[in-house]
Amino acid sequence: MILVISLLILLMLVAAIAAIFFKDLINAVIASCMVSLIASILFYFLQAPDVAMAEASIGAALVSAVFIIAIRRTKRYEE
Amino acid sequence: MVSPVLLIVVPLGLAFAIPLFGFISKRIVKYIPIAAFAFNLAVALLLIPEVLKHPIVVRIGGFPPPFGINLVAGPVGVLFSVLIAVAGLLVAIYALTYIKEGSKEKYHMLYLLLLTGATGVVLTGDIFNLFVFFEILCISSYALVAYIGDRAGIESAIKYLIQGAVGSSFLLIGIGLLYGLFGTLNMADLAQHIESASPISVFVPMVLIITGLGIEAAIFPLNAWLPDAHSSAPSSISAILSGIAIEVGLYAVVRVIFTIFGVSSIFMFLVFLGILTLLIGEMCAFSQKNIKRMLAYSSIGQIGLIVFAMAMATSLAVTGGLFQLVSHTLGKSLLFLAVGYMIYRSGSMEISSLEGMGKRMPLTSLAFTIGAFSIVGLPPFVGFPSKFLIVQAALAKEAVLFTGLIGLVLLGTVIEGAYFFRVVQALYFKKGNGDSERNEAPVTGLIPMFIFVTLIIVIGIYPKLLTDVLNSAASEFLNRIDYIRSVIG
Amino acid sequence: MTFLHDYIYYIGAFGLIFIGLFIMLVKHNLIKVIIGLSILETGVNLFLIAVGYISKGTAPIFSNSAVESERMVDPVPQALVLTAIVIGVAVLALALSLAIRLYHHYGVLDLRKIKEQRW
Amino acid sequence: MKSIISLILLSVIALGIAISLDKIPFGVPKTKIGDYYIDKGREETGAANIVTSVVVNYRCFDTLGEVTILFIAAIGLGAVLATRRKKEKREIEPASLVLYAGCRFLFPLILLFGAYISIHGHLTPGGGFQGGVVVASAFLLAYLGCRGRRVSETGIKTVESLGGLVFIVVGLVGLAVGGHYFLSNFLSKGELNSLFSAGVIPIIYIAIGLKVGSELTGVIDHLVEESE
Repeated sequence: MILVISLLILLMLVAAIAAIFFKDLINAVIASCMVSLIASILFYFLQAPDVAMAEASIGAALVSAVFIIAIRRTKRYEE
Repeated sequence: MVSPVLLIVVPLGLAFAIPLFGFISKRIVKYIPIAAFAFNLAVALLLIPEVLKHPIVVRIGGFPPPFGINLVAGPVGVLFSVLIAVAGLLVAIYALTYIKEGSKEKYHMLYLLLLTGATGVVLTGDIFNLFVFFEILCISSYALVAYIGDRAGIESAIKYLIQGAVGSSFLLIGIGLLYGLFGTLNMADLAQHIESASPISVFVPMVLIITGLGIEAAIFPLNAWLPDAHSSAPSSISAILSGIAIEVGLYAVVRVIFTIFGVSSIFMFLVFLGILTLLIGEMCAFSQKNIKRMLAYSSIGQIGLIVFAMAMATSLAVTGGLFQLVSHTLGKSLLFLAVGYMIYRSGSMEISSLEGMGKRMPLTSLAFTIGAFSIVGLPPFVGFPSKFLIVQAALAKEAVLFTGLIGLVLLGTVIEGAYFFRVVQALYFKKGNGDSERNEAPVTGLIPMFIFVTLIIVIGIYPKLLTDVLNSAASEFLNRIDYIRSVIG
Repeated sequence: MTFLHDYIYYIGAFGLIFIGLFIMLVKHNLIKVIIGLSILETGVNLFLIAVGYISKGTAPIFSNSAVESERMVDPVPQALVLTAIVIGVAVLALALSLAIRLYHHYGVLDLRKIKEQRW
Repeated sequence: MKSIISLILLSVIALGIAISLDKIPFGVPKTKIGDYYIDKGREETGAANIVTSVVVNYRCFDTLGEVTILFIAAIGLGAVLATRRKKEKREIEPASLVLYAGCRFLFPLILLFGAYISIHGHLTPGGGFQGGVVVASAFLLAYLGCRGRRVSETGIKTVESLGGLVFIVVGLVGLAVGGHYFLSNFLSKGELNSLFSAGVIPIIYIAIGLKVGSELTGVIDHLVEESE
């Protein structure tokens, strides 16, 4: 169990670091969306189902949608 | 008996109801903030006599303090509530005709919510609740700074937002650490247990929380956002940001240091930080050509002076600091209000474009002059007794160090005088190159300025009007044992 | 193994916090900075929940069938995080709308090029 | 260069926090408040979900502040984006048939799910916030699938205001009748684990659900409108 969790956390940190390096902002948003999604799984493991639900619906879905709308309105690539 | 919770709930309810009022008539919307703050002022004034005897502790939902959220309406809370209600009421009257562009309904909602957040911060007795109200205050100020929607406004709003958001994350981490250490969020309960932990583990949350709150309070290394935000907001909002928002931030810092942590070891550090903030603010203000930026930097200087006074932590000094805070709110709000219409008439924020305004707008210029004299600290205005009290408190310390520091404070005052007199001189003794016919601010602009001027002169001549409240407010800050006892029982 | 068990959540949470802060300090693209802010907020939330966790606890929800002798995790941090998540999304939405307006004005999102205001 | 300085700064902060974290061991009970809520929460509030009883009853003032913050964000977003709205109408490319039909089919189901989550907040995980977000995501889907359809702004504003007012009015009624405490739980607690229990909690959660749903819909509406 603890190994699965460690692996998830590792994956989450890798996704967060990947968000630093992506030049395509859509990719960076997907990476940060993945961070939220894994965080929501971790909330579930930490016995916080309410928070897991909120994080999955807000952090992973809604925020990413808002980000993508904003990127569509501005510029997609970071120079 | 009136409950202090009404101070927060009634404006909040009115703000929620503004869209509904907007369906009935677009014109009544702008009178709602006036109604809300008139109500708040009445409630807060009614509370004063009772609060001076003993603080009122309100349990939200009826749960006893460590388990539910509670409001503590002590002398400090009520003093700040009165201040917020007075400034809110007068600036709302000013905004009746001043705000012409954009979506007015949204402006009035955000304005009402900003000051509700400020009232919540000063009344709450729970640290997470303080965070929530602090966010209300901050987020509505981000939106209001961007309200005009020009380049400068959007740019400074985004700067302000990013720094503010990092600050609130720090604050939240600090609160999380405190909860992990003590298992409670009530400020009195935290204060009770704070000594049971080792100083080193308490130090980190303290630094994080003070950093988070200090960004809003504009203490020296954290105030990069302030001049931009204050100068590019609409003038009515600049008056509130300078007169209320940073003071409330400062209140939160002082409350956390004095009541929750009760540490005396960092006071010396804060004394120097205050002096540094004062000198940097005044120097930068001196070199500005833009009048609103000059006033914004002058606010930083004044905040430095208040931090200096508070950090001396004697009864006299804290009274002086609070008095200075009141006088700064009155003076700086008046200055921004007066400048608002001058900029509107001349079409530019440069000091040079204000030349000859003494003839074009005599009453507004007079109001500006009185505000400037009060900020500098000339008698018979309110700035004089407050600054005098701080000097007295520093001399009462009877240490060479403090005598030296008070020299620096006086140096700051001299710089302050120099740049304010420069503006006053431009107003009266230089000939403007535009038209010189009289074009006074409208009545709704003049009434609030007139009331501010009256308050400044009346309190300046009879400082005794405030002495009772200020003294008991200072003792509420300094006696944390009494605070804990009045909340926990 | 005990090290992992004791610290892995803290490492994850503060890892996110520092990566978020790093992005905000180093990157110049405004959208990137806001992504950093979102990662920072997720980290703070994870930290708060980790503080409230109790080993072998169950979620703080009573149901008819549950055995009541079990220990429950602390509900307070969960309530705080629910609040913090909503505050976070409010700040993010406002920041993104400001970014859109800034792009209207300047045509770039690079913070180095947006320097109308002097310090 | 800048990144090196940032890294040094961050490691100093990390060191400080590590020292403080040493006193906060993971997985060990640390709090008396949480225990109190778990022991007394069911009697005092009547909710089976203790997180709900904390959010809506013990710490309801935070929740009031929180919906206010979302309200501010929605207004602020409108104020920032709406100042110079383009009036021109552009041809909107319709979505593909599959997406359109899927959205038509899913939209009511998602709304129903959101309502379910909001109403059962005191019994199962979830509540007004989660339900509100689900409702808002239904509208997001509608914007993707049925382009050109708009929710009326008046409707959003009305629901938003009414949701907030219900919250405040429930609180003020509590102040008037429930032993002089704002937001006290003055209705009967009912039987644990039944839908009509926990006094004012379901009412407040429905109000929050409506408010959060309409606010987030408003946020999405403003952003989408601007981007077309």
